[in-house]
Amino acid sequence: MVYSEKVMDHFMNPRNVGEIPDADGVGMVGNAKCGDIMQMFIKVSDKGIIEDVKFKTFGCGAAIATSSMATELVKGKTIEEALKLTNAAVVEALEGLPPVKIHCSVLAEEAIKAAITDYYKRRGIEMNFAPSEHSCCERDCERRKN
Amino acid sequence: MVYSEKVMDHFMNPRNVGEIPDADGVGMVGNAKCGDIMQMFIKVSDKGIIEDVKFKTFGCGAAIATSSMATELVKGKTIEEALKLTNAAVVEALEGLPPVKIHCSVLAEEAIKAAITDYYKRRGIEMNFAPSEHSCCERDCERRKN
Amino acid sequence: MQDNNKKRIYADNAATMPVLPEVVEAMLPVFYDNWGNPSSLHEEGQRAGRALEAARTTAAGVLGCRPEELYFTSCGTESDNWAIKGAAYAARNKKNKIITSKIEHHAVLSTCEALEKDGFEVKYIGVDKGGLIDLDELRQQVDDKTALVAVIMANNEIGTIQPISEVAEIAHGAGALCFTDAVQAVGSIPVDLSKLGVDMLSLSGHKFGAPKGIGALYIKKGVRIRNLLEGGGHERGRRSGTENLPYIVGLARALEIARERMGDMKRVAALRDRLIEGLLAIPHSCLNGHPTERLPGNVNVSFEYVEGEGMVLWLDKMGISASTGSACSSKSLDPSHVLLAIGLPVELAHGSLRFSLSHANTEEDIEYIIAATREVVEKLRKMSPIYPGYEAIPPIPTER
Amino acid sequence: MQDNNKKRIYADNAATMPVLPEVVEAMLPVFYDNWGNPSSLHEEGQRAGRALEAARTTAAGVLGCRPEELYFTSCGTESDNWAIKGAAYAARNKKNKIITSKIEHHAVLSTCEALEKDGFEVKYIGVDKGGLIDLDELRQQVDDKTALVAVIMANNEIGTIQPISEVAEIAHGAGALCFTDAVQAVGSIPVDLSKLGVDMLSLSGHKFGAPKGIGALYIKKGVRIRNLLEGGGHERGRRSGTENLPYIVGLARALEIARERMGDMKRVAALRDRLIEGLLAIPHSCLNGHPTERLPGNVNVSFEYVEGEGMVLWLDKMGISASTGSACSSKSLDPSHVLLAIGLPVELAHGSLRFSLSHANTEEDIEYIIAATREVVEKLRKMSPIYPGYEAIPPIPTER
Ligand SMILES: Cc1ncc(COP(=O)(O)O)c(C=O)c1O
Ligand SMILES: Cc1ncc(COP(=O)(O)O)c(C=O)c1O
Repeated sequence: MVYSEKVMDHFMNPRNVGEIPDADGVGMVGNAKCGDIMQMFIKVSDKGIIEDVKFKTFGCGAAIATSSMATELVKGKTIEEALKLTNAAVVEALEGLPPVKIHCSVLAEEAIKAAITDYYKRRGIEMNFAPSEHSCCERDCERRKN
Repeated sequence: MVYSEKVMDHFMNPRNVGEIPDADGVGMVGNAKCGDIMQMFIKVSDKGIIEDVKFKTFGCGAAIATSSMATELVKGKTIEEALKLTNAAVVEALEGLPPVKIHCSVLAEEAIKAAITDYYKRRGIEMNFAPSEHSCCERDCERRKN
Repeated sequence: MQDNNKKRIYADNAATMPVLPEVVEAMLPVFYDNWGNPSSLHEEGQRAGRALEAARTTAAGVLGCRPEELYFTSCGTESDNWAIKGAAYAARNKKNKIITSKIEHHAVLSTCEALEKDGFEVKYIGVDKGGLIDLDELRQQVDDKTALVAVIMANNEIGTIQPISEVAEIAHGAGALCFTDAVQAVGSIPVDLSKLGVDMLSLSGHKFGAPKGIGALYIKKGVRIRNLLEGGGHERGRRSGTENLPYIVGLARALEIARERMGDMKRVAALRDRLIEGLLAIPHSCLNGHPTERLPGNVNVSFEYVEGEGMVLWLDKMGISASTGSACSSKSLDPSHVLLAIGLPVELAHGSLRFSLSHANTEEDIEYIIAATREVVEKLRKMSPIYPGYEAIPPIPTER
Repeated sequence: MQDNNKKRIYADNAATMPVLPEVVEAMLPVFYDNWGNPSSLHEEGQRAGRALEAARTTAAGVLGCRPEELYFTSCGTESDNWAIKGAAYAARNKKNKIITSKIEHHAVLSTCEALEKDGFEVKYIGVDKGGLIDLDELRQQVDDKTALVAVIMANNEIGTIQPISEVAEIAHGAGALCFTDAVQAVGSIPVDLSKLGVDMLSLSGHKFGAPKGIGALYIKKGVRIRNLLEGGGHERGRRSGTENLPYIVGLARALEIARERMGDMKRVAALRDRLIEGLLAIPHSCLNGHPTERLPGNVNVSFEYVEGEGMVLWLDKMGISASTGSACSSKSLDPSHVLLAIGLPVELAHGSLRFSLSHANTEEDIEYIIAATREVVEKLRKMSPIYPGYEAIPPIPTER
């Protein structure tokens, strides 16, 4: 398993780490059992533009790198644009991910959507863009320990 | 499989090779199918002493070395003493043989006995000291080819 | 601290150990001058054959068995597969049950799973918090249907050392064979086959300074198992394949060196204890594995609120090579079955970090590892959404 | 002539080839500097992982397959066992029949015999006088119960090269897989997997200048066979065991060199033909194997009234390394099954002598071998009780 330089950069120097205390939307996906939890904070302007976004992630290198890249990809975008973010776009922007790590990009997409869901909810609109529970058990893997 | 120096010496410089045209006894054991044939010629004095012995052998290094050693061990001995020759004595005199080659020493013992059988026969005495047919098929072996 | 990339600190010897220069030196003349096929009748072959048997005798001498009881294989995995499948299929029709532990290496576990698919019954015996096998459960399980009891001598992740002689006694009491995967043990702790009591034992060269790609299986005289590799009848008809003489010579040399250096393992154990002490001073951490029945080089600690792969990658950047039982490690996405078997919650299993030391590590290495790990844990916790809040990490404990 | 021990002439390259100095040079830095475990996350591991995949890509390039289709193993024997058992057990319950030839290497034959004991039906297809497989018999035998057709590409004893593409077509026509043991072929003749048509192919490094103890199995994309070595999931989950990187790098290098030197094989074939000519001038001799469909380095001649081991030992004393298919060779006491399969009488099988040449042999070597063999055959015939009488050996034929 080899991470691209881009992944390593976003892992070592993650963009937009932290919290937004007065966030307009907060989403959290994954769980500690699976080994990945991502929390996203968004600050949305009156015009529906994501002015600020921050994340906190518990997880592997890819989890941190995809979180970081996802925040970069939605920052300054409208909510509508942000909703179009796909995990594939995150993977592409990171110049690839090892197959076993693709699920991290899915999680990043879901985290963004969970934050937007929360943003709508606070505004009284009920929408759910992200599956409620990300199941780590569906992942297929080869084992390898030495 | 490693031959002892003694075996190699008797293979490279076999003693008593050849035929005795006016032999008093000639014996031949083994067969080409098995890959070993030994022929023994003995010249016996009036006192029953093996004055000369010669052999011809078709066979592997051990076959030639055991033939050579067997001739050495019986030369100058009485017929009775020669009949006491065992394959173990041949092996010992050669300072050992690889396990898969022990059958060669058996053949050498049988060849001597076949010559003596012939000697008795010529003198009108019916005796058979050697099994009539040496069977190569009974041999147990590990295969190994590369 | 981050750019200290000049001198790296290798602390992943359980994954593989650097090939010892002495071993390379022992192998080089074999590559150049003794490349014959030991089966050949001619000089080149016979010379190779003599070197092969000399190496076997040396290795057997270190291990306390007879040369004829030692079979060279291509790795620990092959030895494990051979021992288990060999014993299982040899007993088939008569005995149908295999007993092993929950903390075996995958070379054993996956083999047992394959046997289950093929109709064998496999029982996986549990372990306690420290990783020691439940001998009572073993006693209950072993019966006259049991062909084999296979228990790892020293665990690769948590370093727990099992009471293998007792395991062997229990197995033999029920007429079963006993096999131990000693891949992590050989070279690190004394292993004396003349006293151990097992019927089979596997080892792998690259865990003690020989290259990857050479192993051995000890099979006690008289024990019959089925062949795994059929062919030209090498290794006395039991393991075919032209012999890898350079590595066999290297394996024998590495075993000798390990024996010579066995005394040095006390020093390694002291480094281990100091490292454990330093790491446990980090809040929200715990030691995985046994406090005393432990390989001299093994340190395995879990840190709450952080995930293992991230720690390993950061430590790597800081010049330290370590490993983790996290789901995210390498090709795996399940957290370590060993950490789960000792009762560690999944979250903590994801946050495990393994350092495995060798004679090459120094006290300075250890202090640097402690300081770097503190920094990394702190860095990652700060970005962890589940970290309850910033808690000052106390100063590094002073050395005893 | 006997004491010409200074410079030895090695003519047993089919048994094993000397490790090429270029290969040792390619491996040395791996031993010293790239000893990491390719599965490890850290720098040492990742560097090893990159070298592993680079070597795989190189090797696949030479063989004409994709890197993902190439699996490294510990030897030709392992590859053969894996391919055959793997295909057989994967098809079990559905297909129960294996077809192979009568002139396979023991790594294939013994594996098939083991499968027979386990309930599989195995058919051994005959060959003609030259050693070419009877394609009609194959066509008759192959049916919808056939899981696998396994035919050796080039025979190790008599060097006969089979029409493998045709064999593959016949196998595929009946929905069977086709495997070829190319251990003697790879490195000696061009092997292009993109055109060959087989589903699996085995090779072994030590037959073309890499060390003993490294092999590979090509498994065509999409072909599913059962694992032989279970464990940590190396080689994309199909062949576990920590990767032997130095030898893998050596194997890739040796393949490259073999490709570069493929043109030189014409010269080797000319040496072979000259040697055959010289040996056949000795009365009561015959060539074993095919006159044209033959490995460029293979010479196999039988001499009546003498036995092979004696010849090999004498030639060895004279500085020449050769081998024999005689019963007395090495550990075996059966004469070669290959020589019997081509219809050679047992007596002549015992009197066979194999020389296997490489690029390292010279014309002088050949002339010396011819002269020495004449001397040895004469010496041994003189003490042979079945030699009909002394017949003057004619002078060595002059070179064409
Ligand atoms: C045709 C053939 N197949 C298989 C093998 C076995 O290869 P290895 O010695 O690498 O196990 C050999 C050589 O020994 C061979 O010549
Ligand atoms: C306990 C244990 N068993 C077996 C193995 C497998 O050994 P190898 O890598 O030589 O196949 C390993 C290491 O990988 C191990 O640690």
